[in-house]
Amino acid sequence: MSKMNLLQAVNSSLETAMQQDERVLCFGEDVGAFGGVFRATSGLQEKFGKSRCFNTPLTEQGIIGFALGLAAQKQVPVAEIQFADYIFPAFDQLVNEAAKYRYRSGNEFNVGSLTVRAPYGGGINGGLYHSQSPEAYFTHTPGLKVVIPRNPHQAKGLLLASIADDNPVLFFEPKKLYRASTGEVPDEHYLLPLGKAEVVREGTDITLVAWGAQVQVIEAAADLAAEKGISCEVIDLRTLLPWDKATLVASLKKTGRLIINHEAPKTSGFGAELAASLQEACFLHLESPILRVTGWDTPFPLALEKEYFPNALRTLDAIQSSMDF
Amino acid sequence: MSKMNLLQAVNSSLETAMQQDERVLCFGEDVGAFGGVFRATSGLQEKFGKSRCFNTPLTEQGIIGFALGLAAQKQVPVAEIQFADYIFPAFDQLVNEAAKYRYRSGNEFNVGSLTVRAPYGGGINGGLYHSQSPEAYFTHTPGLKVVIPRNPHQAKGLLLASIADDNPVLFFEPKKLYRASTGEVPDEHYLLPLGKAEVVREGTDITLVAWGAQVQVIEAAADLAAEKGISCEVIDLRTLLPWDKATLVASLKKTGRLIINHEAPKTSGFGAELAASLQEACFLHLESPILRVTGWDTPFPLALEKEYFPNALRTLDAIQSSMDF
Amino acid sequence: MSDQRSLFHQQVYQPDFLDPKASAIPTFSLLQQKGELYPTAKAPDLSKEKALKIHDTFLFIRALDERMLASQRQGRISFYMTEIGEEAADICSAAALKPEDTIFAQYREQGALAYRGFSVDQFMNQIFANELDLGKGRQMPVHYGSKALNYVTISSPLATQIPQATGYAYGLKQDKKDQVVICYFGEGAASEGDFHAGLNMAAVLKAPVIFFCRNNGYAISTPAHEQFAGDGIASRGTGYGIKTLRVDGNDALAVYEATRLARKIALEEHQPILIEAMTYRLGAHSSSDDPSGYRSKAEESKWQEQDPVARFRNWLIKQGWWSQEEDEASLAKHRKQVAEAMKKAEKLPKPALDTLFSDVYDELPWHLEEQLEEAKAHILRNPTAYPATAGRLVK
Amino acid sequence: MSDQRSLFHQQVYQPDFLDPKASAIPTFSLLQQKGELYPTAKAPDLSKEKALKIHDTFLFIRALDERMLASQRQGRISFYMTEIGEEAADICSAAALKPEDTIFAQYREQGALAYRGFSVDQFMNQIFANELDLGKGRQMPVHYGSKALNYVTISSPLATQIPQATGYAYGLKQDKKDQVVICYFGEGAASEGDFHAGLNMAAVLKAPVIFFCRNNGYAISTPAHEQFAGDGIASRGTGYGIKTLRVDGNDALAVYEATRLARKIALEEHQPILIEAMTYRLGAHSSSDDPSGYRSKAEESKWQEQDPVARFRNWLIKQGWWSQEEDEASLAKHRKQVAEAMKKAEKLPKPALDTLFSDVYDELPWHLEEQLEEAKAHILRNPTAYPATAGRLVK
Ligand SMILES: Cc1ncc(C[n+]2csc(CCOP(=O)(O)OP(=O)(O)O)c2C)c(N)n1
Ligand SMILES: Cc1ncc(C[n+]2csc(CCOP(=O)(O)OP(=O)(O)O)c2C)c(N)n1
Ligand SMILES: [Mg+2]
Ligand SMILES: [Mg+2]
Repeated sequence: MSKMNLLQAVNSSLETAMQQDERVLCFGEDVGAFGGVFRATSGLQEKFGKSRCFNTPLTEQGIIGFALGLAAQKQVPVAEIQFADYIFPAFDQLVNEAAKYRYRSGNEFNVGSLTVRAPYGGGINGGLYHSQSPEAYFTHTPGLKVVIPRNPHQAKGLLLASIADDNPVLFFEPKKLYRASTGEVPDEHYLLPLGKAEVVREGTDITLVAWGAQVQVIEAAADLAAEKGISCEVIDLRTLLPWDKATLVASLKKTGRLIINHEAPKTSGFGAELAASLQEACFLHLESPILRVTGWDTPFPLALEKEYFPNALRTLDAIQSSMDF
Repeated sequence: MSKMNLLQAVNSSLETAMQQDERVLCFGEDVGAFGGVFRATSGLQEKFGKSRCFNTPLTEQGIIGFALGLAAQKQVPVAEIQFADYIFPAFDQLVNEAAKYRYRSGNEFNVGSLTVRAPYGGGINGGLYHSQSPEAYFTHTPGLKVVIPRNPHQAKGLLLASIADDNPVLFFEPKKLYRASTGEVPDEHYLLPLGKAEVVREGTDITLVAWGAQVQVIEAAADLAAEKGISCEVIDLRTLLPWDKATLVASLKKTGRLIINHEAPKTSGFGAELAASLQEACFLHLESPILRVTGWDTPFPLALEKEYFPNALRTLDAIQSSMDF
Repeated sequence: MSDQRSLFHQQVYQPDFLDPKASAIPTFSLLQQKGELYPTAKAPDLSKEKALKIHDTFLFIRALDERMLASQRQGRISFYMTEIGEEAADICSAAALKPEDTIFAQYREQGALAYRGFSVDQFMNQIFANELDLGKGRQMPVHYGSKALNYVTISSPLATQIPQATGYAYGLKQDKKDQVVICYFGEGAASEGDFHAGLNMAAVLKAPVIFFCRNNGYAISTPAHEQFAGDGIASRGTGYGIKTLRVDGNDALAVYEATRLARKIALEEHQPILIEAMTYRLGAHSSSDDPSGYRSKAEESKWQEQDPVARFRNWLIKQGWWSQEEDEASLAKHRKQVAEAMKKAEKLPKPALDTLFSDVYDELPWHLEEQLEEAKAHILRNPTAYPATAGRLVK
Repeated sequence: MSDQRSLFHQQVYQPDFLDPKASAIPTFSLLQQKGELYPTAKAPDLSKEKALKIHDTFLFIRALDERMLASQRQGRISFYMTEIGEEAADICSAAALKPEDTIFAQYREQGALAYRGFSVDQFMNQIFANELDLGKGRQMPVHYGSKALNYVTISSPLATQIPQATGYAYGLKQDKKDQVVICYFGEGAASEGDFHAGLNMAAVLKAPVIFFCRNNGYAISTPAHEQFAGDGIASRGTGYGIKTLRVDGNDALAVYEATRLARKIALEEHQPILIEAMTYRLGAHSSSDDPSGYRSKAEESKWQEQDPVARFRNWLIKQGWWSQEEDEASLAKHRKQVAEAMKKAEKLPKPALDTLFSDVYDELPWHLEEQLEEAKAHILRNPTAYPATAGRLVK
C-alpha cells in the first residue's frame, strides 16, 4: 500500500502492467521521455525502454489506427490521447474500426487488447477544448467498453482491468482529480470488476448516480440533503458501457427517486440512456420523474465555468424538487 | 408540381438553391460530372459549372474542413458525405469545429451556412458500413442541427430550409427511400420549418414517434394496431436537434403512452433522449413506461438484417405490451 | 530527445520555389506486352513452379470475377467487385512475400488471397454470406479475411487499414519476427488522413511495412487528376523519408521483383517502403457502377492492350513453360470449379440467430443476452416473418 | 473527367528505389546575424516605414509575452503562450500580405495579429476573458480572433484550420477577389490528417492559400525527429504538386521576401504555396510547460544567438533607420502600455450570464431558453455561490 494521487495511481497501474507482460506498450503524444503532459507515463520509458514507451507523431487518428494494428497482432497497446477533447480525429478508428473488428471478421481478428486512456472533464480553466466529457458518444457504439474511475484506488484497479479485458476499452481519467487528493493504493497488481457499479453510500429516500469527478459532487449534495433530513443513496457507475443496470434497479426500487448527474451537456448525454432504461424498468416504483443535473447544452465555457457546472447546489435543487414532487 | 422520388426531390432542391443563390456550392466524392453515386447531384455540374459543383479528393475530414472555410467566407456549401457510415473521419471537423465556430469566436465568425448531406440507414443489403444511422451522435453536440426527411415533399422543403438556416445542419437522407416511391413536389422554392414535428396521423390510445424511413414502419404498425382496435397517433419528428418537445408533450398528455422507433442501436440512441425528457415532462400523464423499438446493440449485420430491423411487428409487440401494462 | 535539426542548412540566396513539375518519377518495368523483356532488363529469379502458380491464380481470379459479376447481374448476389486489369499488382506482390507475412487489403485484392490458398469454397461462402462464411455472414461480398492465411479481414472504410498495418508491423518488429506487412490501397484512398498518419508513423517508428498503392486511374468516377495534383503517390514517399519505387503494375515480373526487394530492405533496414503500381481498373468500380458515365470505351481498350495476364502468359509461353492449350484448359477447369462451388454455397443456410449478437464483445453482456432472448421470443411468435432463422430456433 | 495519366511513362529497367536521404532542400536566407546581407543576397524592396512597423511589432510582442508570462507566474492569468524566437516568421510573413488577406493561425502568431492592428486593450480583454473580449470570454488566453482584421478566431484542435483555410481561399477565388489566405501551423500539427487533406485539396482545387509552417523544432516535448523522418515539411510540398520554399525563419528579410513572392504566385497562378520557416521555440511550449525536462540550456543558447529580433535590429541600425537608444525607449513604452492595459482589463467584469447560452445557435432554441431561465433562477436563489454573475441579474 502507498499513498498516491490519481495520477500516480495511473502511473503505477501502467508500470505494473508493463512489468507483468512485456507485450504491454504505452505511447501517444509526449508520452515517451517526457512522461506525458500530465506525467502519467513518467519514468516508463526509462524503465522499459524506448520500444515499449514512446512518443508518436501528432496524429490521433494515427495513434488509434496504429494501436489497432498492434492489438490485432496481439500486443497490448495502451494509447494515450492527450486530452479527451482531441479524441475526435480518432472517432472513425474507434467507432468504425475498433468497435467492429471482432464482429466483422467473425472473430478471425480482434483488437480486444486495446486500451485508450484520455484525461477528460472540466475544472482546470480549460475552456472549450480542454474540458470536454465525450463519454456519451462512445456509449452509442456497440463493441466498445467505457470505464471512468473516481479515485486513485479505482484508477489503478479499473485501468488494470481495462488492460486485461479482451475488448477495446476507453478509459477516461478525471483530470481535475489527478492531483486533488491521495488515497491508499496497493503496490501490486489487482483488478476491480468492469461493468459493476459501486454503492458508495446507502440511503433510503432518493438515489443519486454519477461517475468520475461528479461522484464527489453528488456526495456533497447528499451531505447537504442529509442536513435537511433526506437520505440519499449514492452510486458510482464506474463502467458506462455495458452499465450495471441491476444495481441501479435495486436502488431505485428501494428509493423510488433518481437524480443523474453528469458534466457533459444534457441532450443525449449518458443520463438520457439511464433515465430511459430505468423509467421502463422501474415504472411502478417511481415516486417522481427521473431528473438529470448536467452541463447545459452549450460548448464548455471559460469565464462562466462555474455557471455551467452541475454542482452540488444544483443537484440539491433537483433532490428537493424530486422529494417535493 | 411534379411527381418525384426522394432522390429527385433532393436533386430539385439543390438545383433550386443553386439557381437562387450563386454562392451555393455542391461538392463531395463523385459529386461532379458523375452526379454522385446515388445521382443526387446529377446534372448540376452541367448547369452550374465545374466551379460550383465538383468532385473532391477522397477525404471526409477534408471535405468538411474545406466546407467550413467556405462557410466562414460566406459561401453556402452543401457538402455530400457519400454514406453516413463515412462521416466519422469528419467527426472532429463537425463536433469540435462546425458546432463551436460561432460560440468560440463570440460570433466574430460563424459557419451557419453549412449543410452536410448524407444518405443513411439500412435496407439495401449494405452490411456494417453502408447501413448506419449515426444521427444520435450529433444530437449530443450543441451547435449542430440534425434534420431527416421521410418523403420527397419533405426532402425538398427541409433541405431548402437547411440550406437557408443560419446554423450548421446535418441532413440525413433515408437512402432506402431514394427510389421507393414518388410524391408531388413543387418545382419552385419552398421551405418546411426546422424544429417542428409533424403529426402524421391523429390517434387517442398511444403515440408512436419516429423519423426518416422508420415513419413508414410506425405507420404500418399503427395499421396493424388499428385492426386490434388500438388508435395510434403517429408523429414524424423531422428535426432531431433541436427537437419539438411541445408537439410530443401535447400528444403524450392526450394518449398517456409512447413508443419510440429508430433503426440505430438502442443504447444512447436518440430514443433515450426522447424517453428521458418526456418521462420528466409527462410523468403524471404516463399510463405505462415509454418503450423503445430499435436496432439491437450490435453493428449493422448483413445476412440477418431482417432479424436486426425494428419493424412493424416488433413495434406492434411494443404497442400491445404498452396497452396491456 | 532534443533538437537534431541542423542549425546550418545549405543556404541559397535566391528564393527559388521548388517546382513539382520539374521532374517526374520513372516507372520500373521489365516485361513488354508481347512477353519479351526490355532490352537491358533482367528477369527476376522466379522458378517455373512459382511462375505457374502465379498464372494459375490469374486464371482463377478471371474465372471467379467473371462468374460472380454474372451472378450479380442475375440477382443471385447483391454486390461484387472485380480486379480485372490489376491482377499482376496484387498477385505478384503477394507472390514475392512469405506466407507468414501479413496482408492488409483494401477490397480489390482477392488475387493475393487466392494466391495464399483461400479455397474457392471459402470465397463462395463469404460472397453468399452463408453459415460457413469465416466472417459469419456479416459483411458485404468481397470483405474476406482469414487468420490462418494472415489476411486481415477487409473493412469498407477506406484507408483505415494503413495506420493499422503500421502498428501490426511494429508489433512484428517487437516480437523480432522476420516478417513484414504489406498494405494495399488505391490512389483514391491515399487522399484520406489515415494515409498520412500511417506512412509518417511507419517512417518515424521504423515499421517493416510495404505500402503498396494500386494507382488504377480512378476512385469510382473520380479520375486521378481530380484526386491529386502531384506526380502520383510515389512523389509523396520521399517527403516521409520512405524509400519509394514506381512500378508498372501490369508487369508481373517488375511487380514481383520490386516487392521482393522491398521486403528485403524493409527487414534488413527496419523501415517502411512505398511502391506505386501504375495500372488501370478495366472493369466497373463495382457491380453498382457503370463507367460509361465517366470514361470512354477508347480509353478502356487502350488499357486492354496492356492486359497483365496476357503479358505474363506470353512470357510463360516464350519460356516454354506454358501453352495456349494448357491455358484454355486451365481456365475452363477454374470456371467449372467456381460454378460448382457457387451452387453449393448458394444452398447453404444463413448463419443462425445467435451470430447476430455474438462477437460484439468477447462474451455477451447482460443487455445483449436480454436482446437475444427478446429477438428469439419475437421470432418464435412470428416464424413466417423470419424464414431464415425461425426454423432453426428451439422453443 | 477520364484518365489523364500517361500510358507511357519514362521507364527504367533497374529497380532503383528513390532514396529520401539523397538530397536536402536548401534554406533561402538573406540576412546574417550581425545585420549584413549574405554576399550575393539582395535586400527586398522594403520601405523604411514598413521596416519600422515590423520592428515595432517585434518589440510590442516581446513586451507582451514577457509581461503575460510574468502575470501567469503571479497567478493573475491561468495560461499563456509566448512566441519568443519566432517573431520574424509570423510578423514578417503577415507584413508581406495585404490587410484584406485572411489569416488562419495556430496559436503562436499573436505577432501577425498585432501587425494587423489588434490593440493592446483587445489583447488584454481576450487574455482576461472579460466582458469586452471579442470572443466573449469563452476561450483560454491567446485564442484571439477579429473579423475586422481578417484574423479567424483560433481554436485549440490542431491542424483543423488547414482544410478550412483551403475552403476559405477557394471562396475568395469564387468571388474573384484579389486576396489570398495564409495558414500558419507548426511542424507538429503537420502530422495530423487535416494537414494532408488541406494541402492536397488546395493543390487539386487550385486555392490561393499560403501554407506557412513554423518548424520550430518541437511539438511540446516531442522533437522534430520524432515527428517525421523526411526532410522537414518542405519535402512534402512537391508530393502534392505545390510550389515550395524553405526559408530561414529567423531572417526577417528572407521571410518577408518569400511570402511576398508566394502571394504573387498564389494569385497569378491560382495555386497554393508551401513555405517552411526554420526557427526555434526559445520559450517553453506554454506556461504549463517546463522545457528543462527535454532539452538543454546549451541548445537554447545556440539558438538565442540566432535571435531574429536582434538580427533585424542590427540591419535597421546598419541602414541608419534605427538606433539602440530608440530601441530601448520603444521597448520601455510598450512595456508601460502593456502594464497599463493589463490593469484596466483585469478590473473589468466577466461577461454576463446570457453569454453562456448565446451564439450556440444564431438564436436561442426553446431548450436553451429554458436552460437560461433555469440557470438564472438558480443563481438568484444562490447569489453568493455565483459572485461573477449574480449581481448583474435582474430579478
Ligand atoms: C471512408 C470512406 N469514404 C468513402 C467510401 C466510398 N468508396 C468506396 S470505394 C471508393 C473509391 C476508392 O478508390 P481507390 O482507393 O482508388 O480504389 P479503387 O476502387 O480504384 O481500387 C469510395 C469513394 C469508403 N468506402 N470509405
Ligand atoms: C488535435 C490536437 N491534439 C493535441 C493537442 C495538444 N497540443 C497542443 S499544442 C501541441 C504541440 C503542437 O506543436 P507544433 O504544431 O509544432 O506547434 P508549436 O507549439 O511548436 O508552435 C499539442 C500536442 C491539440 N491542441 N490538438
Ligand atoms: Mg483507384
Ligand atoms: Mg513546433
